[in-house]
Amino acid sequence: MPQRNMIEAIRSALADEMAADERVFVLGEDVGVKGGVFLATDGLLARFGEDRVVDTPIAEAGIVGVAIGASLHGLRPVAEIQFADYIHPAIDQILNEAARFRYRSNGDWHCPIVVRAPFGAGVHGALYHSQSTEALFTSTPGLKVLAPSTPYDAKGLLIAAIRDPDPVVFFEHKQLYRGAREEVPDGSYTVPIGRAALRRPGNDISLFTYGLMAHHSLAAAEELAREGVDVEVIDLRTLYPLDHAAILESVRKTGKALIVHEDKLTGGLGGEVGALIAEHAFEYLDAPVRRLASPDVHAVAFSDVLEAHFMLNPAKIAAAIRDLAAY
Amino acid sequence: MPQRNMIEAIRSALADEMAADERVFVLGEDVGVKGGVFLATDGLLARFGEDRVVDTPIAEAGIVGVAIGASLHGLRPVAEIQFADYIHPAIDQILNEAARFRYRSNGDWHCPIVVRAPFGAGVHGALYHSQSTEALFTSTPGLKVLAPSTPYDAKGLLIAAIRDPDPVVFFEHKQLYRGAREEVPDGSYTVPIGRAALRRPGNDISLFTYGLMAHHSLAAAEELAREGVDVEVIDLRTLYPLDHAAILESVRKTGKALIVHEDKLTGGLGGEVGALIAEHAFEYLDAPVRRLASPDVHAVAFSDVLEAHFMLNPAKIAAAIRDLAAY
Amino acid sequence: MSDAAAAPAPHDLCGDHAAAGLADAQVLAALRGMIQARAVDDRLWLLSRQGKAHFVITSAGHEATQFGCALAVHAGRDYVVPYYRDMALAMALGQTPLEIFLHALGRAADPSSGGRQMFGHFNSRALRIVSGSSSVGSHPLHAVGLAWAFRITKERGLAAMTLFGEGATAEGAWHEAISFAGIHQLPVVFVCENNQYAISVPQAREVPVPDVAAKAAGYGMPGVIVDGNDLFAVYAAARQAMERARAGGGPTLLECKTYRLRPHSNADDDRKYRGEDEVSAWRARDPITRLERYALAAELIDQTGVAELRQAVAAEVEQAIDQAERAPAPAVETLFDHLYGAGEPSSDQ
Amino acid sequence: MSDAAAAPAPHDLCGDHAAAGLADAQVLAALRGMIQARAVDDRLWLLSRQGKAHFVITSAGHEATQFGCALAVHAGRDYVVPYYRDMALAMALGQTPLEIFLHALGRAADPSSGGRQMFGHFNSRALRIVSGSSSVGSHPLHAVGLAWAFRITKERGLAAMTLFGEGATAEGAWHEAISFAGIHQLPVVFVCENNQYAISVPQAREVPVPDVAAKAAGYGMPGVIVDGNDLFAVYAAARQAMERARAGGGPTLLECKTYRLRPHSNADDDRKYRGEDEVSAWRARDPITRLERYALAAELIDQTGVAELRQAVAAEVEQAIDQAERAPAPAVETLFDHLYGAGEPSSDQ
Ligand SMILES: Cc1ncc(C[n+]2csc(CCOP(=O)(O)OP(=O)(O)O)c2C)c(N)n1
Ligand SMILES: Cc1ncc(C[n+]2csc(CCOP(=O)(O)OP(=O)(O)O)c2C)c(N)n1
Ligand SMILES: [Mg+2]
Ligand SMILES: [Mg+2]
Repeated sequence: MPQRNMIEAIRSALADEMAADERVFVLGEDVGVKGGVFLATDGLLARFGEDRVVDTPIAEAGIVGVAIGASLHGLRPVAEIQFADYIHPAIDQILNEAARFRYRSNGDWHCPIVVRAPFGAGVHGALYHSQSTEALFTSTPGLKVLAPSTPYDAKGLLIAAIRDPDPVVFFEHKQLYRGAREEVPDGSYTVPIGRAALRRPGNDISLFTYGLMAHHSLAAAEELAREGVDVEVIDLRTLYPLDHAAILESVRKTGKALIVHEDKLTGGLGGEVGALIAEHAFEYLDAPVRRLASPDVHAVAFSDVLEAHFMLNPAKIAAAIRDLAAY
Repeated sequence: MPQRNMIEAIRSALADEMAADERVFVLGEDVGVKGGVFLATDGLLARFGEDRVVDTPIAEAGIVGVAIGASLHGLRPVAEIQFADYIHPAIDQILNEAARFRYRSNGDWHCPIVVRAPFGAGVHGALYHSQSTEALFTSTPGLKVLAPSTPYDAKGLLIAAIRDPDPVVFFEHKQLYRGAREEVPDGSYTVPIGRAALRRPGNDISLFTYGLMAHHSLAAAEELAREGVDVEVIDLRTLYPLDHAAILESVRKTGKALIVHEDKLTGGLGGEVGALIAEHAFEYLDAPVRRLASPDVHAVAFSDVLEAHFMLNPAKIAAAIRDLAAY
Repeated sequence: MSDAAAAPAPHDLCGDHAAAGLADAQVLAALRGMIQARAVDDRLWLLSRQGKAHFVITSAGHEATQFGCALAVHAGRDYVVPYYRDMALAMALGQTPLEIFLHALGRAADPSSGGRQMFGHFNSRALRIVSGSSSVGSHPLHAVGLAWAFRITKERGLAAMTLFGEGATAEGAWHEAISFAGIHQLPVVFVCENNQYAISVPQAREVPVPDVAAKAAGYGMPGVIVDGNDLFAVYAAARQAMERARAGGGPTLLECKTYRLRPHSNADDDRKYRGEDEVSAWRARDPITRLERYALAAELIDQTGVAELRQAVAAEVEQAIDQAERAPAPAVETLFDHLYGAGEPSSDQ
Repeated sequence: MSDAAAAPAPHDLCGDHAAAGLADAQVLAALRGMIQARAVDDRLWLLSRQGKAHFVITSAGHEATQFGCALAVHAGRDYVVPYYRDMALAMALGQTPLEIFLHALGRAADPSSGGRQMFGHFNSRALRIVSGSSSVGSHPLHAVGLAWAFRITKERGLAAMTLFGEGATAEGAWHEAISFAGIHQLPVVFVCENNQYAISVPQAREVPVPDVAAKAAGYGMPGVIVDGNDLFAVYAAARQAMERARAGGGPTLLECKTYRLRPHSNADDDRKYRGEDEVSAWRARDPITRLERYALAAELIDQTGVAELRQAVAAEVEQAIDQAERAPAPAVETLFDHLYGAGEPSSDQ
């Protein structure tokens, strides 16, 4: 089976779905001739032509709004927002329009669109090319929010998102694009939306995470294993709606929960996960529900020194696990 | 002392600050001749003139962006977004611009703006005149987010917001505008930003809430008092940054926490508050941290019947308290 | 057409209906439809005063604009992406008084939203009237996206029409929509119902130019101005624009100069921002009166015919209200319907 | 000026500097400044290849536009709201090579952001250069807001200039900014540095009209086109616009037609979207070469003088790099500085 890194997996998902289904098309800034600033759409223009690989003006509300309109006629648009930091001008179209079309028309219309957005820090992107903006989207019914951490999941979840009858916001961590390759099949397959992935079973602590932090968390878990702490690592993958069953089942087993994300602490997804656990697995808890996240500052700064200080890493995660294990 | 309802209190805050400080001005759709769709700015045009009471085009990013620009020259703009449902087009200006100016310029510039927005349901506003959109703003450092529940607080917090050196988003619940009057002094005074208000001391359960739900929660607490359950009601008032000390101190006393808000359950502010408690007051908890919120649907529907089914009310809150008390 | 806009004759329509391309029967049907729309509008205000309709937003005064545009649409084939002001348009396209009242009263059978949206959010998949939010200026993008879809599906001979107030042209999303349509010369007709106010804000404070149509110059498409209270002028311009769009000739910005004869909504008091003089000057140019006089003068109908028509309409409207009032409210369980497509996870517990 | 834009002479500037209102010394200073800006630009690319500068974004090719505009600004009095492309502008207004390198290397002494922002976010409160985000099109609103502030404070004789690419004119926020300025005829000069690409996307896919200046018609202000590689043409037009703005005559949209001579940034490979032919045709119109030839022809300087000047600049630049490289990084604790104003609650624990 072919080995692919995440950007190749995404490109392969797009190409396979576009080949299999003429309703699928991509649009966004620089997605055509250039093939996307991260090359996610490289080669698609030559293969599928200008009507289905659309270089748009710099207008994020426009990109999503046009995608919505096309989806009403039965198409399956995949919009690229160049960086998650620039998704803000499109928020009205995503939250007030796409997410509500089905509900407000009592089922007459629906918006099967996907909005892809590279997110995350650690690539010298500073304040405006590093943001984790997922928390802006994880409180709106009608929407689904995904954040894969592996090439296999990226392809399978993206295909599931394209086929999904409802709008999906799809966050791709930039640091993972050129990360490790793994086996990613040619041709279409799906990974189910709404299900977390058990990345490492364990009995002592449940660690919930997603994106780049899934990797750092696994590394930390291995380190802790050597110290005799058996950490269960759960990659949430779908950030909205959350996989409540997977979260609660794990905590009921281990009795301890740590949530790790790259987004800022306050207002990040960890609040929802933590509150969920504190409400529905309370009787099983034998320690405080801990969160480890980036500090409450405006994404990462440019200076190497500040960036390193800002970012979570396996060592910081290991320290948090150690601390919780010692409770 | 004069009695004022909330809209009068807000009008009085604006008029007093504009009279006292020539740098203060208001801008927004229909704020001039009409005096605002809720009459918050009624009379200001006649008193302060067109330069300081600005009827803007329908352009929310524009309203906030112009406010930001003016604030850089030392002015103190108070922008009105006609409904919180329409704040989305301005999100980029609020989160990516206003909130980051100070940080990104290493202290060279700052944005002392206030963005006022009427929010909340129960006035037949349906999907697009009822939303609680505060959760979109409670994860961005640099910003402050307020939601007063009383006329006195509304005036004092609004004046504090205008004088604050940083951007403040100020949510006003529409159902409270014409609610009960209370004593609200003429002239300027401030209520401190960042401090929750103890509305009702109690020993059995801590109830955290804000906005309209502060009133419904107090009504429920009175009902429960008659049943022998002593509920402490804390009105958060400042939603970001949260008053951690007040929250934790109360839970450490009562051992039980219920968070009540009108916003949807998932992704609402209750997650952050719940997680905070589960992390920092865990040892004191003798029951699950409970949240009571609107259901995870797209704000309230128009039909009276659906609206009534959707809305929280004192009876639903009382039931949740009763349930938690019985744990 | 631009002459007409410059100095609209208060009582006469420009040209004749045959020249505009309308048959006698179409004129009479339009007259009946416009009278019906106004009657429905009038009754909605009454329902509001009775506390039965929580929200009313008017199309009174805009009927010629909306019927003229609707007549240029191949209903059920062309897409229409309207705004809250477009009740008369929805009726011209096929919504009945009963359907309008079911919507206004939030009944289960409301075809626009099943009782979910406030009045003014007209929707019908069958008629290809696209559901809108209340957010001003957010919807023209959907018309543009539909037009892009036609390009992909290679469907020819259909177009999308989207309507909005002059106030909406200040929104960023409006700009992004019309700009995209101009770049790709898409089959979209942008109709501005310029009633000179955005709630209380007069045009000079909303728009930097005297004619909204002047904006077209920056978007690579023609800008056309018509007297929006003249059914024939609107129809001729809208038909030309739609035909051009369907034929692959690209988009048009069509500005219909008109006036809202009632307050913005039942929550508005328009005396605060416009004088009775101004309103009565425009009442004298009421598009329905003008069409009625024309029909009489052209002997398409006589006074008795008009009286009968008005009576018949009034009876229909009363019956529709009656039926709507008796219609059941949505069941509470429906609050959770249609959050997601079938078989998909839902976040409600 | 529009003739010049239609067919820019590759080697000659239009008119002479005296006619444009520039003294000999100003021309020489501009020449020196432009050479210096280009030298800094060149060295940044080298630093990037050496792995020392993580991000480089170029102003190469835009120097005449940026110096011409800067010369029309009363630095420290008028506000300038630039974008990431405006390094030469920042230098023309007073930022030194050392300050530029401190910014590029993210050092503590970076005057633009203290090492927080990526390169390209030029800022100086003293020079009234306003800090920007990277979000295309979001900043012209701040210039408009500043101009509104002048109205309130009743300060006369100052203006705000904001600069952006032609791609930015597609953003909704851009539209809302220029629209507001047009409605109120505010003292703002909108400068479009039209380099014909938004990263890889050619103008025809970004903008619905051949000239960005044509958009001005919809905003109630003049649209002016100049050859952006001609310092004198840019300066004359920018000065006229700024003077008009300062005198209360309202805003202008000034389009400077130019070309970026390097890839968009060090992350871009421009060979994918534009041919070497096109690039070399524009290299032949390099604004610095053109100004240099003019200065030689006008005998403001001789070949030896130019050689000396280039040498002096090169030495300065090397020294600035040296100094910047030795400058300390920000202390890690500063990560938490300036989240909120003094004495205010902060949400970090
Ligand atoms: C995004 C947004 N901002 C503000 C409003 C509030 N609002 C509703 S209608 C209206 C005026 C619209 O004026 P115009 O576009 O001219 O249409 P008209 O009502 O005059 O037909 C405003 C400001 C809204 N619905 N949406
Ligand atoms: C809101 C937003 N969307 C997308 C981007 C990514 N981006 C950075 S520069 C650029 C092209 C800008 O083109 P133009 O405005 O013509 O300026 P130029 O770079 O050509 O000078 C894009 C798309 C961004 N920075 N901000
Ligand atoms: Mg209007
Ligand atoms: Mg460009």
